Amino acid sequence: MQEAMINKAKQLLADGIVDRVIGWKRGEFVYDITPAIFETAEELEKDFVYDDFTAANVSKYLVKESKKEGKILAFLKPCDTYSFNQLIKEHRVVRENVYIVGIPGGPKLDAEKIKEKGITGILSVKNENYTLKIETVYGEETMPFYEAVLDKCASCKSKKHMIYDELLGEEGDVLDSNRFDMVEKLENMTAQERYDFWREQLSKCIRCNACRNVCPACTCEKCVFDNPDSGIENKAPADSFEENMFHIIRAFHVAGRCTDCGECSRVCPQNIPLHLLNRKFIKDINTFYGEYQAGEDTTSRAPLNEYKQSDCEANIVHERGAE
Amino acid sequence: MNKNLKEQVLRSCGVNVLKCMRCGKCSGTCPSYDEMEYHPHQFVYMVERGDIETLMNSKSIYKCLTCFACVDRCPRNVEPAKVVEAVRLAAIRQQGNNHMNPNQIPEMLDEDMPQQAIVTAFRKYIK
Amino acid sequence: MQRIGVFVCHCGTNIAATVDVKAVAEALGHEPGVIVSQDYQYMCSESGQNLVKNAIKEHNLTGVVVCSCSPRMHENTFRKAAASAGLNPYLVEIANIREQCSWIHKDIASATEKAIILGKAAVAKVHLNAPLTAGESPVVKRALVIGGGIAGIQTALDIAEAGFDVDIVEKQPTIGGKMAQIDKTFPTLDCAACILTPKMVEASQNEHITIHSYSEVSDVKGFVGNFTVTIKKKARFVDETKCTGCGLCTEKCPMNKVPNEFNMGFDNRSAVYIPFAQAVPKVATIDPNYCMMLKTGKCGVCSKVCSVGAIDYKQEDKLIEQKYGAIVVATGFNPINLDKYDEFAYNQCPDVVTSLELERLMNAAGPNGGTLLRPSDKTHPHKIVFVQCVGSRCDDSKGKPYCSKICCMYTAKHAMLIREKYPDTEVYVFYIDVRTPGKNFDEFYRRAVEQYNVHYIKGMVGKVTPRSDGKIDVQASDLLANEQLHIDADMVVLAAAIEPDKTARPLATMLTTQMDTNDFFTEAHPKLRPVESATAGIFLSGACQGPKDIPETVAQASAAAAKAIGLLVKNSITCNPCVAHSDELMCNGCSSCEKVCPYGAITYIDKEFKMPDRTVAIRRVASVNPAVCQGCGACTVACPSGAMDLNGFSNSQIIAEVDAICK
Amino acid sequence: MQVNENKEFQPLIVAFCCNWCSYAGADLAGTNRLNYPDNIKIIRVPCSCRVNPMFILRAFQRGADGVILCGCHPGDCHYTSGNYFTRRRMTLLFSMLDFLGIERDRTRVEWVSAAEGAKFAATMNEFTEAVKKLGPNRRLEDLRCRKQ
Amino acid sequence: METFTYYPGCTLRTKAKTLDDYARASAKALGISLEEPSDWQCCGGAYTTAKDEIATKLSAVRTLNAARAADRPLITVCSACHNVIKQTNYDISHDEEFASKVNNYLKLDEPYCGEATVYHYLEMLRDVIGFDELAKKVVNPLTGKKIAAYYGCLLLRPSKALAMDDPENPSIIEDFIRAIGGTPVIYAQRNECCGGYIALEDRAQAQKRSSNVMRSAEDQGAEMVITACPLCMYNLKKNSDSSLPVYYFTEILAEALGAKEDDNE
Repeated sequence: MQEAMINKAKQLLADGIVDRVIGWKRGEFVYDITPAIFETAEELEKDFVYDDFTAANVSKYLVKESKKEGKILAFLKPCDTYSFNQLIKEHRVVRENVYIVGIPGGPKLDAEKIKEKGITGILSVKNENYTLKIETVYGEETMPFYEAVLDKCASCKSKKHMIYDELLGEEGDVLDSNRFDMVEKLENMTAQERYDFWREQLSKCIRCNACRNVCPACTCEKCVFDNPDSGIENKAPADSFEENMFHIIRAFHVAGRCTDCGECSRVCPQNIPLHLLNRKFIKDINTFYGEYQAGEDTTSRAPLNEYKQSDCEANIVHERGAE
Repeated sequence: MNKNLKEQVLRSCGVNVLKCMRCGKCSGTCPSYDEMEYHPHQFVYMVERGDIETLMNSKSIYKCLTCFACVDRCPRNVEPAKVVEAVRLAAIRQQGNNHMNPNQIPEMLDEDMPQQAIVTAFRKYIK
Repeated sequence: MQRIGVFVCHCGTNIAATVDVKAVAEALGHEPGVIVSQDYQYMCSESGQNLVKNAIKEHNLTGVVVCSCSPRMHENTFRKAAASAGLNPYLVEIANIREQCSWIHKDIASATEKAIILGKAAVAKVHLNAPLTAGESPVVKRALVIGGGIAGIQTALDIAEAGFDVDIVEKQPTIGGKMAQIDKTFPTLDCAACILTPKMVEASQNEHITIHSYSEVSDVKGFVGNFTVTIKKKARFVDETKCTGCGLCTEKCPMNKVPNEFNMGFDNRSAVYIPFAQAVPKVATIDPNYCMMLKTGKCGVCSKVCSVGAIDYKQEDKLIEQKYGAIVVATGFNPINLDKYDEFAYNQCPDVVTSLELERLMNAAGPNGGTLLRPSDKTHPHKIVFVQCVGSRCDDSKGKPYCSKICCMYTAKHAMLIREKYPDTEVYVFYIDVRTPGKNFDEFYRRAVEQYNVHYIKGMVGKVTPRSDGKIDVQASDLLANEQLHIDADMVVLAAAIEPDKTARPLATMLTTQMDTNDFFTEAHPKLRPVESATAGIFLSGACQGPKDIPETVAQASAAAAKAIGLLVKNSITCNPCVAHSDELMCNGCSSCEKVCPYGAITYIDKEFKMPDRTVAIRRVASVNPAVCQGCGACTVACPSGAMDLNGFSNSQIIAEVDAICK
Repeated sequence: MQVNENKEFQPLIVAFCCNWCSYAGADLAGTNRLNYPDNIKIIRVPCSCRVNPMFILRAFQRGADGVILCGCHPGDCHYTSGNYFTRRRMTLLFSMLDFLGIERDRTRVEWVSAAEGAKFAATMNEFTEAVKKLGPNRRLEDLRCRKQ
Repeated sequence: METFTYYPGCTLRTKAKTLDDYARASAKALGISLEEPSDWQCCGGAYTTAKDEIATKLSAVRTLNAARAADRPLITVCSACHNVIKQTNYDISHDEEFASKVNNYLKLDEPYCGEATVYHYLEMLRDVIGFDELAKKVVNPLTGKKIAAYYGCLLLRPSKALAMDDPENPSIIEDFIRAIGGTPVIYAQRNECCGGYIALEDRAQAQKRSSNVMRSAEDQGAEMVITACPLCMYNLKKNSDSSLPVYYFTEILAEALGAKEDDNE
């Protein structure tokens, strides 16, 4: 796939259809893949990477990039296209300035999960019949492929691209995922258990802002938490309240807009399952107001920006389930 | 007034008798009006007042044809036929209060009478 | 540095009996920024107000907190007082220590404590109050009236009388509406045409009134004082300016079997037609559904006979755009379709008619020249049954839940007119209740019973069965006699419920006005603002707001006109300054705020921003029109970045109050 | 912190009331001298839709034990639709607080019209009782703000 | 060939054999296969509207469950059976309490909650085959015949549950009559009761009702009346003072399709 992508990018650059390419580059380690801009065929040849560790969603970068002069080529995985569509809906990207090539998505790998098996010094990985062959500085190791898959890919919602100018590879389908299982499990706990669970998780938060910075829905010109005038400016979680506050407000701000791309949890250095907060909102919205998938289209109203006279009352929260 | 009986009838028919605006359309449309001592609108009103026993003791409860004309034409969606049905059930459910005895049936029959009529009559008259 | 004055009112003993006002004044005097804190018997009295005014001047105050009754009571009083002392009126805050403290608590200690907290919250808020100036927005001195029935005509005449230009948009070829179809009017029995047609002529001749007949409103933009409306003038294939209304074309048109809607289909008209003799404008219209020339290109008779060359088969719909300061909605009503109620055999028997049809059958200009004849065989009916409440007062699943209001009276009128003209005709009226609240109304109904011997029967018709001998079997209940009746009638007249015109709902969407579930326009306040919609600059006239008879319609029409005139006489309108505003630097341009704004007050502009790196970026940002915004604040919560804030109730002000209360 | 063992727990409750219905309803409760606890402190907002979830969290942070939001009945909003948006926002916010294990009964939305003074008082009595039962807010407080 | 589950009901086995025979013959001619469940029971004759009456509705639920199991719509012909089964199906899908009580009684493998589709034979003609298609298959059109459709009460009401046609302005049988070449006669009493089961106890009342209906039809110039109900048939024929012929709609359908003779062999 990487080869095909490089060729496609080179061709589009050569034909003058695009001026720049957003792709990925390798960092210090083999699993350390970050988005990068390429302007020439040489740069592409040299640094462009697309492999099983390439999970980063480049949609958010297009908020800035698409406002620059010229056209940019973006390779979008199915999940990324949802994010991109949502950004179009919110007028955050200039659609005309982006040439989208849809590429097949994951499952992508989680280096942390490989390391958890005690495998270090990773040099390369290869998926052979769902067995992961890992070449390390200490020799070859193997592990079942699916045990190394990113959580967000394990509960993939769709293999279908919502938007593209051109497609590389086969188009997939929207999937029936099990993504709400964990939310449901938590819902079925007692309030005390839920409280304990989240205290344990959120107390790990170091407010590195990685979740906010990676989130394709968090594209505010200025975040309320960085704004002294907002009344809730908050740079570090000085108290358990602030840990809660940050994540509740963040989830609320993206409620109805979050496409469930899972990047927040992927990048969290403390491994807090932040996506569960977003999924809780998605699940509630689906139950209360009808199925809604942000990023599926560019025109429908976000659930919090519309209403029905027949909507349920807020006390539904008090009436259902176990306390 | 028998409060329990009223509640039982209201529960059984599932009708909100308070919706009635007393227009009398049910009685205007009822095909059995002339055969009845108490008429559909009276059923609704008397149930509202709790005067159920009077209705139970009246032959009117066996005169409703269950044609649902009052149900469909009631402007207030009150469904008087359901009230009649509930009062009739309250009556025949009482011990020994069957309206008809199976032994009476043969003499009522003629050879063309479809059994549908008998089955229905059984439903209506006997518990 | 803030210089805040606190004024604690005793309200006689209303406050002072349960709240230690001195202690409150004392405690609040220690709050940061507070430089004067006083208490007084009646702060709202003239001397109380003077106390406030003098303190403002003397201490050069930057903010005022009055601890008194509800702001709903005296906020304006103290704002005016502040303004007269040279302090911006929006720098005044009220702490409600009467309704929400002294009146509901008994314990002096805890009530005093609570009053102090409420006062502290007000002080905290006033610290952040900004001086606000109410904006102004110019008013276009022209009104639009949508609908040309009696409501629209009356409104237009009244507005024109005040010297303002006013346009009437009417979808039919003529103005006049339902009243033009009515024979006589209750309770005086004068002829509808005799009192309506002079008004129609007056409207057409008034130099301030422009009538757009055969036209529809297709788009509305803008806001109070400054609406831009697109009107579609439908092609009538006749040049209005040339046509003299001579009617020759209508006589010569070979396509003369078109059901005449003005006479409820009881007779025919031609494809080119003038709805009725007194039509305004008296101009022919070609019905494209029937005209042979338009359908097949063959005919052209009307064009040949027209001496002034007014016929124009090539005419097309025309859009005109016009600016208005005020809009009056007068879209009226229609009788409901009766398909659902065919137990009354309306679809089966031509002699079962609606009341509006009866109006035409009895009208001197109607199909029978005023002689009441059965539609089926043109014979004189000797027994007529009237059925009331057909489709009115129903459960939602069965019809309209409301009382149509006019039926009792027009039925009494019909019954009386028939008995007057044809004493040999028996008239029965089946009623549930007879509702006659109106001047001379019950007297009128009693006359029908006592003088004209109309048989009023309490009960309802259950089934109507037309028979081949021409009679109609009417089966009904007589609740007072406890009997089921069968009447051999010659005619049955159904008082069909009335409903708002079908065009009302799409219009309401264009106007961003509210409607109830029955599609009647909702007034701004059911008692105190009955002719205004909740949307500023849009007024309601006639049956579009609820069932109404003619006198009520005319009264409301004039009231709506008065409200519209009240707006048009102003050169500009003062806007509520407590409106939303967007911080362009923070705005993402995401459109969330626009989606939740009930007034369409938010638009987006592309704006250039100088970036830190000296480049210029063009960003889409929200812009609030302060003349349209009503200040609800829905947008402030929809905005994820907090760019949107609300004057007078800003994020920081509310948070300051929360903090003060929770401290 | 000093706790007076003999004194019943007195919760602090913030009530956000829309100017047109609920605030007027509170005034009516006052006019009719209908008692409700002084634990309730009302903040006036133009419309229930002005209430940002942020304000509610802020109140809890600063030591409120309960927050109640009152607005016009659905369909009666002075601004047409504000309370419909409120309803969705608060449903989701309360559901999220519940998901995080915060006691459900600390938050509530009630529709109170300008004519419902009695309902306002009854609601406030009831809500105060419910919050009293829960005791002080410990799960969503900022320890630094705790009263000494 | 489309297959449906077919519920004849007990009267069609005895007094109303012709209604059944012609329904089957016509279905065959129309290329429809009717499959009868092996163990159907009587529908109960009349639907009891009382909410606290469960036992009398169970047999209808069994029939509906059989149709669900076969995964085919259920066709009924007799108006009474149709009424009972459709009302049961409506209530079980709209009244949770009723549904749970019924399912507690029946202990089916999978609770029945109104999943089956119920068609009256006429609805099948209208909605599955289509009257236009039916018209094409007519070989002996009843041209010029003035036919009065008698709906009675059970086919139309309660309209909320039956949802077959407009209860005051029905057209399904009239359209059917047009499809087979006849001329429908509209008369006001077409949706009024014939007297129904009252014939058993109070023949005089049944006579009054039926005569009313027949007179109204006669009055509007009908040459024959058609019905879908054996009890209506009985009352209109036996208890009215009219001599107007009454037929089952299936009989004239079979005649129009030329299926009448074949079947009677």
